[in-house]
Amino acid sequence: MTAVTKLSNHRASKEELLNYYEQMLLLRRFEERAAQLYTQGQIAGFCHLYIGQEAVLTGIKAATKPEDDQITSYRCHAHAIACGVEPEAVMAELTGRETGVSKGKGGSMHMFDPEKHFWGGHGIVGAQISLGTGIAFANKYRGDDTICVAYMGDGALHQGQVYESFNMAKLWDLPVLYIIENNEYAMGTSVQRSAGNVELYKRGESFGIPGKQVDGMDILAVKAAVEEAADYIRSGKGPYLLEMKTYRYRGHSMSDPATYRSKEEVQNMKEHRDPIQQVTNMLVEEHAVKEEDLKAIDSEIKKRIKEVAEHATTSALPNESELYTDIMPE
Amino acid sequence: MTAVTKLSNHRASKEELLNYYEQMLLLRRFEERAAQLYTQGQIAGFCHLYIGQEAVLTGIKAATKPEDDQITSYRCHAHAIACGVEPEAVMAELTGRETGVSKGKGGSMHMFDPEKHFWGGHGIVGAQISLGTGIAFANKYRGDDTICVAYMGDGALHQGQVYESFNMAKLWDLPVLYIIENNEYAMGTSVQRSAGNVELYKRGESFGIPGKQVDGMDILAVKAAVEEAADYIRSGKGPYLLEMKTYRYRGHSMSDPATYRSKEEVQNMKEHRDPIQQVTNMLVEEHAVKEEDLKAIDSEIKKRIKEVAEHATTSALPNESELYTDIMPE
Amino acid sequence: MTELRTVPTRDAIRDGMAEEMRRDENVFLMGEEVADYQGAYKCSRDLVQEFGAKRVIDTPITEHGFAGIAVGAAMTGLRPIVEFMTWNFGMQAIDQIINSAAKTYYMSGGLVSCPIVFRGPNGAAARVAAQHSQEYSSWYAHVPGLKVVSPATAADAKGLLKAAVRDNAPVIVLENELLYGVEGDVADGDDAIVEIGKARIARTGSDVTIVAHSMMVIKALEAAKTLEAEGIDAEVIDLRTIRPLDEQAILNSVAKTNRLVIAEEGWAFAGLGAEIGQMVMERSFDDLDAPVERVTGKDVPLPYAENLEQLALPQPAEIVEAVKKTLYKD
Amino acid sequence: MTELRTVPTRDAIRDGMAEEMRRDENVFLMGEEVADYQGAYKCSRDLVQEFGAKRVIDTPITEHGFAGIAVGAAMTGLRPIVEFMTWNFGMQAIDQIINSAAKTYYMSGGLVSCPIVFRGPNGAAARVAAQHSQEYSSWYAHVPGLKVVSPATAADAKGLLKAAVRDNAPVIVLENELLYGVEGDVADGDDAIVEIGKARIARTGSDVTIVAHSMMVIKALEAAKTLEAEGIDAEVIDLRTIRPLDEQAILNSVAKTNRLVIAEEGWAFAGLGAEIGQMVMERSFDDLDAPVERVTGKDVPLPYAENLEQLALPQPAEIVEAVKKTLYKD
Ligand SMILES: Cc1ncc(C[n+]2csc(CCOP(=O)(O)OP(=O)(O)O)c2C)c(N)n1
Ligand SMILES: Cc1ncc(C[n+]2csc(CCOP(=O)(O)OP(=O)(O)O)c2C)c(N)n1
Ligand SMILES: [Mg+2]
Ligand SMILES: [Mg+2]
Repeated sequence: MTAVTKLSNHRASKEELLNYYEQMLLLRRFEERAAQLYTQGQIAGFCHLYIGQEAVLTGIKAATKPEDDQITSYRCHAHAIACGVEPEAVMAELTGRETGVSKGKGGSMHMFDPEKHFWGGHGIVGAQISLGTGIAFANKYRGDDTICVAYMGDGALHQGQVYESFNMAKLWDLPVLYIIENNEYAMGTSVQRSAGNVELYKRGESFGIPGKQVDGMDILAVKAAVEEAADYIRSGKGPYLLEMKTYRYRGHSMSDPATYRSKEEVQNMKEHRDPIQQVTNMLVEEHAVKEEDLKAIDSEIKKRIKEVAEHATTSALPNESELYTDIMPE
Repeated sequence: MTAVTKLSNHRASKEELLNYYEQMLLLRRFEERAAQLYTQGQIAGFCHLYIGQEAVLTGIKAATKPEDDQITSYRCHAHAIACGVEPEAVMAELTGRETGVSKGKGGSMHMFDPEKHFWGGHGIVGAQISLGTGIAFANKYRGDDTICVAYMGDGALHQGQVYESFNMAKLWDLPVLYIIENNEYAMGTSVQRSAGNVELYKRGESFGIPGKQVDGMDILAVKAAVEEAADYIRSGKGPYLLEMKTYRYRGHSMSDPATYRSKEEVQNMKEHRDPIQQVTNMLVEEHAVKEEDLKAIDSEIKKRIKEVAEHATTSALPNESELYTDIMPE
Repeated sequence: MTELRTVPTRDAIRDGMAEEMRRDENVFLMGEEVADYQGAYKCSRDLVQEFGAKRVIDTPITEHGFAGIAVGAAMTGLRPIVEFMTWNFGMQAIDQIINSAAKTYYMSGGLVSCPIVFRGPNGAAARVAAQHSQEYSSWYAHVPGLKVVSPATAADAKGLLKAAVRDNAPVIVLENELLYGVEGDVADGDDAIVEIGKARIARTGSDVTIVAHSMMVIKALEAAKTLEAEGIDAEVIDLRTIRPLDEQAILNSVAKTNRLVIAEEGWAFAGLGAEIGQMVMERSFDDLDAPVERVTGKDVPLPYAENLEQLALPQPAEIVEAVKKTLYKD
Repeated sequence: MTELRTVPTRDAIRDGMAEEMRRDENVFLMGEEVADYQGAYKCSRDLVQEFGAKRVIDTPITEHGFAGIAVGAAMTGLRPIVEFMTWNFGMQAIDQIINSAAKTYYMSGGLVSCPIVFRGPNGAAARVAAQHSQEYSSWYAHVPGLKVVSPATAADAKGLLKAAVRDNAPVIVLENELLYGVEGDVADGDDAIVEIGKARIARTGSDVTIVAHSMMVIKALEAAKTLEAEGIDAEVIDLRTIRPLDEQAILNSVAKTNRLVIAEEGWAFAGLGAEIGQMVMERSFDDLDAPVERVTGKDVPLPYAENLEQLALPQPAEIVEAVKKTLYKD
């Protein structure tokens, strides 16, 4: 048993927990393989991994409806998969192949699947927050009770358009849930060095938007907080803000050696707060699940990911004629 | 005696009050004449008058040092004059003459006088707030204890770069005093219709910037609040925000019929809260100044303004060669 | 064909929006002062009365944010019309226009389109100085993924706007404040539609081709009149659409006249005239009996003073002169 | 002349900044990750160590705000160097660059200048897709009040940057990420300075002129080598400065070769090639024995897939082809 000590105050059934375990592990194994493929030169450009943050996304998906919209930044592989995009299509996008979800044209930062209510995948820090507010606007305009979950990093939070959006979201009471994935760094800049006030969950207060800080390494805490927030939003009260305290294990992107933090800091997180390990512990300690059963799930996932990688590295490059398609719709 | 009922809780000497009376009246008579010249076709383009808001500026100037920097929006004639630019040069800028403070090239919205620590005069709503934060940055960089007063409207306050600036100003504890001149409207949009949260003075709170609301029609209240804020800033504690509740009597610009508000609303302000009348009342009631003495001051001012207008309408247009000067410094 | 009605351009724009909003409830209008104020330049008169505040939306002064919101809404299938009070303020939002609206269709491999219209006055109005007078046609036309139109007449203002609303690509509509009051004969409904991408011969002629758009069409026609008196028969092409450029219309005319003058209000460097001149050289070098001439806005920020403004803006006399140059008549 | 040292371009840039910061304490560097991280692309290695956090300033991710802050500081006489992590993110700040930095000197009738440098990588890097790959030279060069440089070599990167820091006008420095690692021989101190506004003949030749800047100079030289093997002697002009354009250098070369190809990475429409082609037509029509040809980035947002990216970017083979076209050799 590892050293993860924090156990959630929240409880969940064995089935639920197994489900989360599997989902989070899929994301992690996917990203680990993406890192490998990057190192092998199969993936190029930027490649921002989600490892360490899995509980945020998985908890949010568990607490929202499949038809709720999701939009995020360039750190989007996991978000695409969590929304239901096939890992094959995500990985093939990373390798720039014709079977990629964006036909290989978007790459790591630009993936979309409107049918799955996944709206990207945006490379400009903060842009997704105005866009996501617009998706919420559209949901309200159409009169359905769908909410939009708009993710931003602790660095993105400082962008001006975020506050412009906060103001309009509150003014018009739009059904949008703002998620700060506070993984403590924006590239090499810690929150302490970027924020005049480090209580990020209060950033909506000046605009009338309630906010809460949540342990983003604890999927059950995430789920509970999001359920509450989603209820609030769906009741017509307007936007809500959640700051998820989380951590990314890897560098900002594959090219970042992450020398701005100590090995111990990372190690400490991995050992004591890992989201997957927390669920593992609950399963083993409270639900008497055997470690080998969990390992078996892991093996299945690894097998799947192997196929995914195989697919992504053997699919054809886009046809050259694709250069001039999709510039503008008819 | 008029119906102005609100008397300041603050007290000031007769000399001080006479001084404020004269300064505010100068601004008002100047703007009234500008309105006339606009109607006569001597001033063109936009022309944003300051009438009604005089106590804000005059109180701030009274509470700060001459070497403190000031920067504002397009509604800047009064600010230029209050900083010490000759009314002649301001009016000649409005009429686009070579003797204008910007040689006639800038017009109503673009006046500057670095020697007087007046930094404009900016046409893009909100831009002056980042610029003003930068002036404060420069003051701190140079190590002097000058503060920068950066003015914005209630509409400008929503602009994203304002919050980007708030965050950096707090992060770096810059000596900047943010002034919201809340005159209740941004063009035709009332604060209620533009702000998700109408407590504008709280807009810095999320960023760790303290804020207060001030009766901006009461020059002594303005002065007291600014003195306190300036002390705070000069002590090195960083930025401060003041919301001045004020009112503009005229339309947004000369071309605005201001049909978005009732005549009664305007009339009510003029009758009960006029900043000049408040000072007049104090002088008459508490300092036994005779109304005819005040009238005499007014006559002097009117005479001066007449000369100002004369100057501004008889000065030459810029030489045509000026078209190609001042594009870039050597 | 519906009966033609003579209306000012601002009403033609208004009617165009109203008709499209009646036809398709996904169409809505958003911008500063578009609803209660009826538009800063009254281009949305009575729209909020007819369609209500849900579909005619006053925004706070936050161009970046509301453009982003509109783009997000468009991605989900709504069809926003975004009014920038002037295109100068659109610069605040340019990242959302370029990086989100123009590029996403391509980046998503065709999965996410953005059927949106951005409209507002472009270029110089009257005496509003440098920050309020920029002409943006060459910037937006530079970027693949956008369509750009710039009407000169009431009919085209309505017809192109209607076509823009129905277009599935993002369309930039560059209007002109000085033309809002100019009347023209305008059709209704589908009859009013003007296809994007088709230039119009505003005057047929045989000696020289003058290409222009927006206000410069009026000035080109004036120049043509002067030239006519001198026995020179100029053909004036009103581009109407800047992107996709109707190259064939220009080439056809030049094949006939063998001489070309481009008149544009924008700055010369890498402007539209540069593109058209170079394009004609590439495609019909042998048709040219003289170098292509450009008449452009002078290479300065627009000055306020009356005489300097006149000098800075390209005038009919300069077009006349340029034409003569192509005819070696000076 | 100081001894030349062979250094990678990123170090040349670094050294240029360090030298200017030693020389003038008003010079400071600000941007995302420029201090502790040593620059996202390590162009500011060791600077914070030497100059401290007061003069090498890490900013939050708020381009609009910190550009505005820097412009404000520059107006008071400081000389900021603003690094945009890439110029794509500079779009967030473009209003401050254009409306405040470029126009204020003119609008103030020469009272307020803005000695500021904005620098960062421009154009395509490697496989970073559409939102991270735009080439901005023609946009910035379009605007009066700005100087624009775009170096291809380490020596020019240093020399132009030093000249930019000393210039009293705002200067846009367009670097290229792929060139950061390329080594070159570089002088120190004043000897290193490269005058703004002077092109460089990168290769002399007599049959055709190829004009390029930044990365395209390298590709043009490659093309020239291929052409040489086929008996075609190309002259390659490295513009170095885009604005003010060294028209004379181009005209002199064309007077000799009578043929001109412009190679640029940016999009064609109203790009630099258009300007140069049209300019040459205006000024030396009779020198041209063939139409000026453009080799440009393809008219699409940059795709991620390896093969498509290659196709989208202009390659040496296309320059060769264009040259042959001007020689009627195909
Ligand atoms: C407008 C803009 N500025 C800068 C960048 C470069 N950049 C990409 S990611 C990043 C850091 C973002 O950090 P954060 O918001 O905390 O998200 P995280 O990467 O931690 O998920 C930066 C500076 C960008 N893509 N867009
Ligand atoms: C970025 C930008 N957007 C829009 C405008 C047009 N505009 C000029 S003033 C104004 C209203 C500003 O209101 P407020 O900030 O309350 O200041 P006030 O005019 O009341 O002094 C608007 C919308 C502008 N100049 N700049
Ligand atoms: Mg982060
Ligand atoms: Mg106001």
